[in-house]
Amino acid sequence: MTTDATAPAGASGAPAGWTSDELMTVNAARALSGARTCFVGIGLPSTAANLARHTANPELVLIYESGTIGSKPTRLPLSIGDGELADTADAVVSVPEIFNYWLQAGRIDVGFLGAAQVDRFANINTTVVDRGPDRPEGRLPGAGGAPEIAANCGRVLMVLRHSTRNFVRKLDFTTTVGHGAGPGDRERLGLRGAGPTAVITDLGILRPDPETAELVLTDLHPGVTAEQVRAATGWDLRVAADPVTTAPPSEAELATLRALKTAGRSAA
Amino acid sequence: MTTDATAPAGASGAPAGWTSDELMTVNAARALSGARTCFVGIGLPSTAANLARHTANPELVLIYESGTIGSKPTRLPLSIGDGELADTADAVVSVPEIFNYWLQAGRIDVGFLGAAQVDRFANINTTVVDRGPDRPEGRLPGAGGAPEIAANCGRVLMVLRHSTRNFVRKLDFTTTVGHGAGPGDRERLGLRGAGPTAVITDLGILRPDPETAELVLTDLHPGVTAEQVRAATGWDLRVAADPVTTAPPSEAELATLRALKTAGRSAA
Amino acid sequence: MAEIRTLRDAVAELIHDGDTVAMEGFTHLIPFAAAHEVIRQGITDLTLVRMTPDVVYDQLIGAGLVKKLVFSWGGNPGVGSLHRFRDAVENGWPRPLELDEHSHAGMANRYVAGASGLPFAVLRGYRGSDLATRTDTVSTVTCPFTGEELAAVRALNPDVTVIHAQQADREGNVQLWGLTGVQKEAALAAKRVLVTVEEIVDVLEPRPRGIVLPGWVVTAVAHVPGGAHPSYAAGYSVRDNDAYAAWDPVSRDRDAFLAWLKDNVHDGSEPR
Amino acid sequence: MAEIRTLRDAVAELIHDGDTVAMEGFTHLIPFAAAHEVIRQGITDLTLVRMTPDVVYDQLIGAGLVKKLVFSWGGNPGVGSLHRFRDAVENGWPRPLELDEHSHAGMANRYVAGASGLPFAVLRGYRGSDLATRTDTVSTVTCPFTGEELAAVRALNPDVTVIHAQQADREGNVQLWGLTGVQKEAALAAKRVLVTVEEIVDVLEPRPRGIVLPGWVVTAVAHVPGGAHPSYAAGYSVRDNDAYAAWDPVSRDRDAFLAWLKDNVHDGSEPR
Repeated sequence: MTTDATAPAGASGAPAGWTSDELMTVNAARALSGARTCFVGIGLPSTAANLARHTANPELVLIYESGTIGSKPTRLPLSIGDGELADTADAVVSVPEIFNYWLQAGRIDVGFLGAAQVDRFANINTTVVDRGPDRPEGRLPGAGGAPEIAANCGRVLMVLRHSTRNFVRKLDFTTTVGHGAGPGDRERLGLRGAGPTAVITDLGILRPDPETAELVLTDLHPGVTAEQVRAATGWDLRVAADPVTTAPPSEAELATLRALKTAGRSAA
Repeated sequence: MTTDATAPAGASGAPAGWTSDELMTVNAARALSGARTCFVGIGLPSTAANLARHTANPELVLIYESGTIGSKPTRLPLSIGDGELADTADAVVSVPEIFNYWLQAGRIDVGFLGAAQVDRFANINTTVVDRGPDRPEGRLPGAGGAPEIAANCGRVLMVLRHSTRNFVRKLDFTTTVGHGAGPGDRERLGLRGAGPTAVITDLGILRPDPETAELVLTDLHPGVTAEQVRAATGWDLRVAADPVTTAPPSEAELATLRALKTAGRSAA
Repeated sequence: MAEIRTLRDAVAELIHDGDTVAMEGFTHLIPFAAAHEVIRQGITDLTLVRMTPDVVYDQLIGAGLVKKLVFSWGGNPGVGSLHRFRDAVENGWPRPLELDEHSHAGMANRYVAGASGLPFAVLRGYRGSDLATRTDTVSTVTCPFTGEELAAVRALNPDVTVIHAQQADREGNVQLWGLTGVQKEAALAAKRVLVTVEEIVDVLEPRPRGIVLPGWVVTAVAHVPGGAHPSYAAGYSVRDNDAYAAWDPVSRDRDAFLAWLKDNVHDGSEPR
Repeated sequence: MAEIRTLRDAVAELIHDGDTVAMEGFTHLIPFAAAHEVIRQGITDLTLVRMTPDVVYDQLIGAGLVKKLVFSWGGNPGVGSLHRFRDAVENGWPRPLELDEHSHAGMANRYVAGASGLPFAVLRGYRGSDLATRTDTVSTVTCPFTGEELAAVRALNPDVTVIHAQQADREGNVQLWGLTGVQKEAALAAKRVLVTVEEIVDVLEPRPRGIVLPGWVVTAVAHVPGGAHPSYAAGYSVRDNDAYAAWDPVSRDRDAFLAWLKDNVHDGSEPR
């Protein structure tokens, strides 16, 4: 459902169509506007961050956990170890250094994460899923850099596809703390920064309520209804009084995103 | 008294003469025979270690606290930051790395130290000296790398000129632990390695008694008597039953040492 | 100084049944050829350590040689799951797999502690995460100056660390460059170090973004051009993305995996 | 990105009375010119931090600008004592000098902790030494896994770190190479960073044994060729050993020092 949805051919100079994944990525890139530095997870976050550097935020400093600082790839990196990340970087450092001197020291503005499961307080599970009493736990890839990215950046953005499988009432395992059990929990746990400030999906954008820290649907992508989003969410999702509709992808955004993806693929 | 003493012109191919400092340095270099790696203090230890690499131990790996591993200088480095140390090294690392990954991890065979004051257990003071009740403490340079060099190398060599001012009954301050208060103290304090195994001076060589860990005069340089050494020592120095006389500097040793020093000076 | 050996001899001499083995390389310079030699020699009951198990550990796990995995992220980068890893964890096939699971920051610092001769490392990490509930190698320490509580992770000191590098000289000094990951720490933390290299050169010229491991901290060097395939070796080869993608269907199926193992590792024509 | 300023403006803007200032450079790349500008501007009541105070801090101490010194080895390398340092410590001239004294390993790790955003660092050090009796920035921690007691040192986080580097580009990215000492840690531990450079270039080409500080962690860059004189600047100048030797008689005598200060710093013709 997520990747194949396309918008109708646009009028008034809008592109002829886009996928819901493109909507998600374009909005994720826009969320990086104004950031100076971004610690980039591989996959969807990397696509969005690279798009941002070619559109909303050309000065954005991309930092990858493989040790590259200020990478300026001309195509999407195929993995976190892509040589292009190193070749185009301002500095390349060891993995311990990137985590200790750069991330842990609190000098990165935005941490950009994907997730397998998210709960209403933007906590993340990427470790194991409960598949019922008669079946063994299902194995996910594990924590990677996420716990410390979420703990040490100025704020956290998340990008993932929207479904009841991903947006769950209760996490089977808390790999990475977003807002914990609610307001004050980050401070109590000694976590730096504001934590997750936006969860960008293929349907819209959720942001934490300033009072309760619970995720609220604040933005809908063009053509998506609040009911659709609520149906794709595993808890009783709150909807902002007057959710805004995100601007459709511009021609430049779409063209850039597609060019980045094509370049990435052809380099394979 | 120390630097001007010269031996009589030698017969049988021995060099025409040498200074007591040269005797000290040549013997210090010989003490590095068989070592694979040496963490080198600047000054007398550096002179001796470089001489060793050109005579007794060509494969010796010199490690300096400025971050150079496997330096192969052709002249004496003028300071620990001498570019030649870096240019000729197998690897150059940061100062934190040299102390943490290389020294602290216990991978260096020999630590080679100088000292301002030494006591009978080869403990070192390089911090302050007591100059009497009416005068302020006299200031020495401080610890530098010595406490951790002595704590983490396989064994420790020391080289310094012999006088009652340097070889004292009681240290005014313990900067660096050699054998502490005697046998078992290194283990009790959690210090690795054998600690100081030889103190090489311009008069002879002191080594710890295997039973008591107290320094004993085991070697006399040519022409020096045990009484001279005892008179230059601030405690009642024990003398081995039959102290050996060190071999006089060979022509090759002296020529190499002088060439290293000349090269060092002319490069200034 | 390190001895220069064949891969077959070096693996036989350095790696033994029951060892704790770290094969490192953060996506770049992954020592695939050495891992395949371990499979051919059937060295078993291994505790494998690696931040990102990747396809290389999927193969060792599927071959039934691994009793425990110490790691922080186990996926096929850019493709999906590691199905042999999942099959072992979820179904115990071909044998159960014990896990010691960390975050990247925790694993990196465990190697740092190991390389530094310290029993543990301190970091701002694991706070509020359930990770600490499943391992006994995460704890806490209190700062004696500020009273702040921080995470402590136990040092990692593998019996053997295996890495792939671009170059060694004839004395066994090794240079790698580009993304050098956690390789220096993993090597310096280990009792024995095996390095496979693309090339043996007369003189190692210092490279920008290069790190050097002196021969006296390396136990053995083996000349294995292409030894990181299908991962990258900057300056020598790019990633074989097709091989990573092709791994997915192979690893999803036990029989397909066993056939792959026979054809490509046991009966293959890899450099040894 | 870092701003490119004159040395005079950068010092005036970044360094204030009462600041804790680290000027680092382990014998190589010592930021002498910046220190002299501090003297000219009379910025005072400083806490100075540096592993090896060297001649550069002897000058600042003699000028009466320093109330406290945090250090591990205070000598004139290859020459002898730092007499202005000794005069301040022993006789309180021109003002008393408070000391916080460590070993090199301790100081290096204090910077590491500062750069890492940790309140302290752990090391095998200080055991049996009297050093710990004279400072409140050394303590102990117990390993939660092994029970071993280790030294803990408090993090250093200077208000300002000043270093000298070979090159910067116009965005303020900085590269230094050769012996890079503890400069990265000292810079990353500080709230503000001033870098004087030999040269400003259009493109920073990565150098062997080079480290890069991105412009966004540098507050200001000043173009000061020869700014490390009389210390080394690899690739640009060698050490002026005569100047180090000549410092000895100057620093032994208060009047000779004051005359030197007037002639060479206040009325001198150094780049500003």
